[in-house]
Amino acid sequence: MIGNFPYVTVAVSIGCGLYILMFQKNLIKLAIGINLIESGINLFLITLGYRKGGVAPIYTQAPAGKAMVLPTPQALTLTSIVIGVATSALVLSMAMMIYKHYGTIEVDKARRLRG
Amino acid sequence: MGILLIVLYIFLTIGIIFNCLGSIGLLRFPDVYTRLHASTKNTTFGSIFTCLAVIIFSFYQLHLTQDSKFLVLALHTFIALVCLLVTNPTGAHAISRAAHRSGVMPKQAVIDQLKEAKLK
Amino acid sequence: MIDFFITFILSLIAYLFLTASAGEIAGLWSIFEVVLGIVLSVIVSFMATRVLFQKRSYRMLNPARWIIFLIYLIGPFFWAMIKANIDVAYRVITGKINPGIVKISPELKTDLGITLLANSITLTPGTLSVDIDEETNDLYIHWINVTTLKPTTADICGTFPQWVRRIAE
Amino acid sequence: MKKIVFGIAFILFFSFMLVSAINMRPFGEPTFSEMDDYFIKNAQSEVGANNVVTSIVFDYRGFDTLGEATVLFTTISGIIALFRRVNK
Amino acid sequence: MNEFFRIFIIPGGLLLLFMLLALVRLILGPTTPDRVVALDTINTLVVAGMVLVGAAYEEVIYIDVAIVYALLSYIGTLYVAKYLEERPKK
Amino acid sequence: MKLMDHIPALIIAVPLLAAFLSPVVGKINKKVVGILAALALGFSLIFTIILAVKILSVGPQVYVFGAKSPSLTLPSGLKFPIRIIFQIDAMGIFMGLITALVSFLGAVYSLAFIDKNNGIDKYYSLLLLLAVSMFGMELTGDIFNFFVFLEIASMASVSLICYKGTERGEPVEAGFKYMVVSSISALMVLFAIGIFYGEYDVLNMAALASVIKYSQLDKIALGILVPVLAMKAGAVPMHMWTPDAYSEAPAPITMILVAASQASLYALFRVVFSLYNITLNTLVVGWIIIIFGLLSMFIGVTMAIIQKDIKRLMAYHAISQTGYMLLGVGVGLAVLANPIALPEYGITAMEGGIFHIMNHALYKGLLFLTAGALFYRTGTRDLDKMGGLAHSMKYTTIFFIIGAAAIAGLPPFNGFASKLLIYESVYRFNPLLSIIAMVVSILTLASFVKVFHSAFLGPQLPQFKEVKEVPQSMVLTMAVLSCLIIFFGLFPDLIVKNLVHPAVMSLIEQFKYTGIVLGGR
Amino acid sequence: MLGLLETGSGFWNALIWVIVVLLIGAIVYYIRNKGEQGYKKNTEQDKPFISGNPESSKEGSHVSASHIYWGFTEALRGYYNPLVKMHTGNLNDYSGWIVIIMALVLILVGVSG
Amino acid sequence: MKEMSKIVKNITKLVYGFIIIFGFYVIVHGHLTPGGGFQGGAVVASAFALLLISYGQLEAKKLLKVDIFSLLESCGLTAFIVIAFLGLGTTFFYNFLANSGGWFGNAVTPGINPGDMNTAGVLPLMNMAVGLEVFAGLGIIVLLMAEGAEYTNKEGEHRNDR
Amino acid sequence: MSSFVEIIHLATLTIIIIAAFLTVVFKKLLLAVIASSVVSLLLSLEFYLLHAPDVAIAEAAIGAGLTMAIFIFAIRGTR
Repeated sequence: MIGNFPYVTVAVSIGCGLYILMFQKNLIKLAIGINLIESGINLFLITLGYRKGGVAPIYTQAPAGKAMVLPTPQALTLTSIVIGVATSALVLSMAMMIYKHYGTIEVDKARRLRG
Repeated sequence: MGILLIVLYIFLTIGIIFNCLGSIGLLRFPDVYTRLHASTKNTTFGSIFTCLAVIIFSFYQLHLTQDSKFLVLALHTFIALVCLLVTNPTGAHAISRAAHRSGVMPKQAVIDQLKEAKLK
Repeated sequence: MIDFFITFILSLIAYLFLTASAGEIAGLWSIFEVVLGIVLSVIVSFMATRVLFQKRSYRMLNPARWIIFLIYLIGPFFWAMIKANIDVAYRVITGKINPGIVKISPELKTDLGITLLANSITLTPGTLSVDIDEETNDLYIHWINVTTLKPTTADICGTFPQWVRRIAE
Repeated sequence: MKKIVFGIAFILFFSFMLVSAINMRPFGEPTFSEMDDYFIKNAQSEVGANNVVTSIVFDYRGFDTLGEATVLFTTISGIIALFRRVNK
Repeated sequence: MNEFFRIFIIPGGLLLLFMLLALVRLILGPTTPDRVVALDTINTLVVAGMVLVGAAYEEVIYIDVAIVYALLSYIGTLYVAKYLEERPKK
Repeated sequence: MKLMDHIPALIIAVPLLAAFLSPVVGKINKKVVGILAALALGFSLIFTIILAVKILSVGPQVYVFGAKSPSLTLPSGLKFPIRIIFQIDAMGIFMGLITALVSFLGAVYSLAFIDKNNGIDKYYSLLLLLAVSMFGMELTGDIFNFFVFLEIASMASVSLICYKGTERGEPVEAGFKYMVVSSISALMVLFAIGIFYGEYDVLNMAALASVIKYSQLDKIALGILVPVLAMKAGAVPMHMWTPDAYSEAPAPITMILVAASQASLYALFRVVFSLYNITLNTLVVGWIIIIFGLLSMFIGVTMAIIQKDIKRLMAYHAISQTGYMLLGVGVGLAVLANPIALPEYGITAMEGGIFHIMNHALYKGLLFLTAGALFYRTGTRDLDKMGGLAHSMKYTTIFFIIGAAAIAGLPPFNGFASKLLIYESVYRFNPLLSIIAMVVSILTLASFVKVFHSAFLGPQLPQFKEVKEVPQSMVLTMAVLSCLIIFFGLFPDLIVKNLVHPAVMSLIEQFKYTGIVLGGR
Repeated sequence: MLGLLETGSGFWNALIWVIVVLLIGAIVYYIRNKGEQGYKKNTEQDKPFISGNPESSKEGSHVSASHIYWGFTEALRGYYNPLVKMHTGNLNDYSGWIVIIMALVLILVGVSG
Repeated sequence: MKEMSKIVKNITKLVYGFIIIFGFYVIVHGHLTPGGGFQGGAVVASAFALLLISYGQLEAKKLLKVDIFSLLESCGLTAFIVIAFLGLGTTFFYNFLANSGGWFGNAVTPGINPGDMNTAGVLPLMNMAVGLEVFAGLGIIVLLMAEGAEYTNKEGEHRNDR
Repeated sequence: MSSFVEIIHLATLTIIIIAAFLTVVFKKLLLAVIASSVVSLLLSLEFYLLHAPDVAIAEAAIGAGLTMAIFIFAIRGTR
C-alpha cells in the first residue's frame, strides 16, 4: 500500500531544494534550499535502513522477539545532520557578512566578481 | 482488568475528542487570539488525558509483571507531560504578545484595552 | 553557596527521576549511576545557579507551599481546566464568540506568582494572557466572551489569585 | 531563454530522480544486510554497548565521528574568523 | 500484536492525522502569527502522538524523543515570536 | 618497528591534534602557532615520504581503524570489511606526496605573508584542517569517510577564502559561491553513496568494486558522481566558482586550493577506474571526460587572455591545465577495454595526465606564490597598475620566469615533459585533440608574456620606488618549488618510472585494488 | 640512461636538450664576438632608435595590461562576447549549470547502456 | 536583541536547568538509550539558545562567554583524539577498555537487558568528550551569530560597537 | 492494524511534501523558515516512525531549536 512513497518524498524534497537553488534569488532562501536537499537525503538514508516489522537497534528494554532495523544508515545520518547544521551556520554567517559589505542579499546584485 | 480498560478507553476518547476539537477550532475561528484559545487549551487538555492513559496502563502492567521498564515508561511519560504543561501556555503567551505587537489586531473585538494602553 | 546547594539537589533529583530503572539502591539505581549523577549535578549547578537564583528569594523552599501547590493543581485548577475546555468546545462547535482584550490588576508582587497566574489563566476558561506590564504586574487578557467592559479580577480568574498568593508570596 | 534551458534540465534531472526512486528496491525490504546483521549480532559482545547505533558511531566507524567533530570545529573556526574585528 | 499495540496505535494515529487539519491553517493562514499557531499545534499533537506510538511499540526508550521534542519546539516558537515582536511596524 | 605500522593514521592524526590545540596555543602566544603548524605539517611530510618508500618497495598498505590489528581487514566469517579502512596504493600516495609538500610549503610561506592580527590561530588551524582533509580524501578506502573529508575540505577552504572578508566584501562573495556549489556537490555524493549502500549494503570502496554490476541505479550514481566531482575539480562549464575563489583567497591558500581541487580530480579517477573500471561503457564515459577536458583547456585559456587581475588570470590557467589532466586520463579511460590500444598509447596518455597533476601543483603553486609576493609588496592585483617590478624584486622575477616557462610547456621545464607525453599519445588516439592541446599551450605562453610584460618589464614606476624584495621565508618557499620544477624537468624519467607508472597501473588494475582488502581474488 | 623519457613514439631527454642549447649558445656567443667592437659607450653610437626616430620617454612607452592583445580580442569579438556574457557571476547560473551537466551526463550514460 | 516578557523569563529560569540536566542524561546514557554526544550536545546548546532569546543579549553575555566555550571545545576535541590515541597500542580508535573488567568495562549480558551504566569501554568517555565539544561549539555558533546579527544589520551598525 | 501504521507514514510524508512545496512558494523569508522548520520537525517524526530514535533526537534538537535560531539570526542580520 505504501509502495515506494518514501523514495518519492525524497525525490520531491531534493527537487524542491534544487528548484530554489536554480530559480530563487535570495541568499537566505538558498540556504533553506540546501537545508531541504539535506533533509531529503537524510530521509533517503534512513529509509534504506528500514526493515518491516523491525524495532530500533537498541537492546535496552526492547520488546522481545522482533527483528531490528539496520543500524548503519542511522550512524551515517547522524553524521550528515551535524554536517548539515554546520553548513547552514557557515552559509548564513557569510550571507550576513555579504549584507554588511554590499547592503543587499539579492543574488542579482551581489555579484561583483564576474567575467 | 475490565474497569481499567474502560477507564483507559474513556481517557483516550476524551483525549482524541479534545485534540480534534482543537484542530477544528484552529480552522474555524476568525483571528489569531481565538485560534490560540482553541489550539492551546484543547490540545493541552487532550494530551494530558492521553498521557494519563499511558501512565495508568503502565502502572497496571508494572503491578502485573514487575518489569522495571514499565516504571521507566510511566516516569518518562510524566516528564513529557510536565514539559508540555509548562511550555505550551508560555508559547501561547509569547505568540499572542508578538502578534499584538506586530500589529495583528483582534477581529470583532468589543474592547481592546491593550491597544489603548500602548505598551512601549 | 546555598543557591548552589539547592540547584545541586534539584538537578540531582531530576537526574535520578530520569534514570530510575533496575539497580541496587532502592531497587532503582545502580551505584555508578548515582555517583555519575552527583558529578553531573555539580557541573549543572555551576552552569545554572546564576540563572535560577538571579533574585535571592528562598520563599519556595517551604514544603507547605509545595503541598498547597499540588492541591491547587489537582483541585481548582484541574476543575477550571475541564470547564474551560468544555466551554471552548462549545464555542468551536457553535462559533459563538464575543472577544476583547481587557486589563486586570491581580496585585501580585513576585515574578513567580505572576508567571503562575498567567499560565493558569491561559489554560482556563475563555482567557488568554496576551501581555504583561513589567512594572505594575498588570495582565492584559484576551477574553473570548466579554460580559462586562470593566471586569474585576474575580470575573476572569475566580479564586486563582488567592491560591497563587498562598503559594508564591 | 536561459530560464527555459534551466527549466528543461531541471525537469530532466527531476524525472531521473523519480525514476531512481521508483526503481529502488521496495520500501522496507533490504536485499543484502550482511554488514548490519554482523553489527546487530556482535555489537554487544565486542563493544559492550546496548545501543548498536552508538557502538557503530564511536567504535566501528569512529573515524567518521572524528571527521564529523572536525567539521563542527572547522565551521566554528570559520565563523569566528569571519566575525572577528581586525585590530589595527 | 500485543495488548499495547492494539490499544494505543489507533489513538496515536488519529492524533497524527489531525496534523493535516493544522496544515490547512498553515497553508491558508492570512497572517504570520496564524501560521506560527499552526506550527505550535502540530508540535503539541506530535508530542502526544509520539508518546502514544512509543507506548504502542512497547519501547520505553522512545519517550525520550518526545521529551526533547516538547522542550525544543518551544524554543523554536519563542524565536519566531521574538522576531515578530521586534519587526518594525509598517 | 611498531610505529611503522601506524604511519597511515599518524599522517592524519598529528596535524589534526595540532589543529585542535592551536586555539589554545594562540591564546598563550600568537607567534608560536605558525611554527606549530609548520612543524606538524613537516611531520606529515616526513611520514608521507616514509610511507611512499614503503609502498613503492613493498606494495599497497592497509590500515584498519579500531581493529585488533592494523591489517586485519576481514574478521572471520565475513565477506566484506566492516570497519573504516585506509587503503593506500601508489596513486593515493602519489597524491599524498603532492598534498604534503604543498601544504607544508604553504604553511612556511604563511609565516611571513599573513599579518599577525587576532585571527591568526584560526587561520593556521584551518590550514591544518584543509591539509588533513586532503590527506583523508586521498588515503581513505571508505566511501562515506571520503564524503566526510570532502565536507571538511569545502568548509575549511571556504573559511580560508573568507579570511580577508572582514575588510572587503569580495572574498565573502567568492566564499559563498564556493560554499553553495560545493555543498550541492557534497550532498549529491552522499546521494550516490546512499544508492550504493541501498543496493549492496557495503561502504568500502574495494568491496563495492568487487560486487558492482552497472545496473540502472549504478548508472544514475555514476551520472551524479562524474559531473559533481568534475565540478569540484573545476571543469568547464561548471568552473565559474574557480576564478572567484582562487583570486580572492590569500596566496598560500590558493596554492593549497589547487591541490584540493586535484584531490577531487583524484576522487573522480578513483570512481571511474577503481570503482567501475571496465563494467561501465568506457568509450562513452571516456569521451565525456575528454570533452570536459577539451572545453576546460580551451575556454580556460581564452578567458585567461582577457583578464586584468593577475590571480584571476592564473585561476583561469588552472582550469585550462586541469583540462590537460582530464584529457590524458580520459583517453586512457576510452581505450581501457581495448587490449591493443591500451598498452600502445593509453597508458602513456594516463602517465602524461597524472604526471601533469604533480607538475601543475608545483608550477601553479609557484606562480600563485609570486603573485602573492607581488601583492605583499605592492598591495594590488591589478595588472594595469603594476609595472617595472623587475628592478626591485629580482628573485621573484626569476621565479616567475621559471613558473611561466613551465606552465607554457617550454623545455627543459617539467610542464614540457608531461605535455609531450599527452601530445604524442593523444595524437595516436585522435589527432585533432592533440592539435587543440598544442594551440592551448601556445595561448598559455601568450598570456604569460602579457603578465610578464605588464608586471615586471618596463621602467620603474614612481609609486613602487620603495618596493623591496619579499622576506626570507617567502623566497625560500619559492626557491624550493623552483628547484623541484627544474629537477622534474631535467629528470622526468625518474618520476615517471618510479612514481607515475605504478600510480597508473594501480588505477588500471582493479583487482589489485580490491585484492588489498578482500585478499587476492 | 638518465633523463630519458619514453613517450610511446619517441623519446625526450632534457639533458641532451640542455647540452644542445648550451652548444648553440656557445656558437652564438662566438659569432657575436666576431662582430665589430669599435663603438664607444655613452655616445651617439650607443643610443637606441626606433624606426629611425629617437626613443620616446620611458614612462610613455609602457603598455598597460588591458591594451595588450587588443587586436586579438577585437578580431575574436564574436567569440568573446557570448563567452564573457556567460560568466555572469550569478549564483543561480552556477547551480543551474551543474544540474544541466548532470542531466546531460545521465542521459548519455543512460542511452549508451 | 532585547529581553522577552517576565513570564517567559521566569519559565526559562525553571526550564533551563532541566534542559541541561536532560542533555547530560542523553550524553552519558548514549550507549544505553537513544542519544549520545551529538544529540545531548545539541540539547544543551538549545538551552543556551533559550537563555539568549529570553534574557536578551546583554544579560546572556554575562552568563555565557565565548572564550570559555572556545576553550571547552578545544578540550573536548583534544580529549576525543587523545582517547583515540590511547588505543594506539593495537590500533588507532581501538576500544581498549571494553570487556576489561575495569572502568566502564563490565561485560554486558547478551540480549535484552535493563542496561548497566558501567559498560561499553571508551564509548561513554568518547560520548562525554564529543558532548563537551558539541555543546560548546553549537553554543559558540548561536552566540556569535546573535552578535553578528547586531553587527551586520542596519540599525545595529552604529549602536553596537563592543 | 499495521496498515494503520502505513497510513500514519503516508500522512507524515504527505505533510513533508506539502511543506517542502510551501518552502518554495512562500516569498517572505520568515514564512519560508517556518515551513522548513515544519519539514524538519515532521522529518523527526518520520524518523521516529521508522525506528530511528537516535536520529530523531538529533533532528528534533537541531532542526527545531538550533536551525530555527540561526536562520532567524540571519534574517535579523540582513534586515
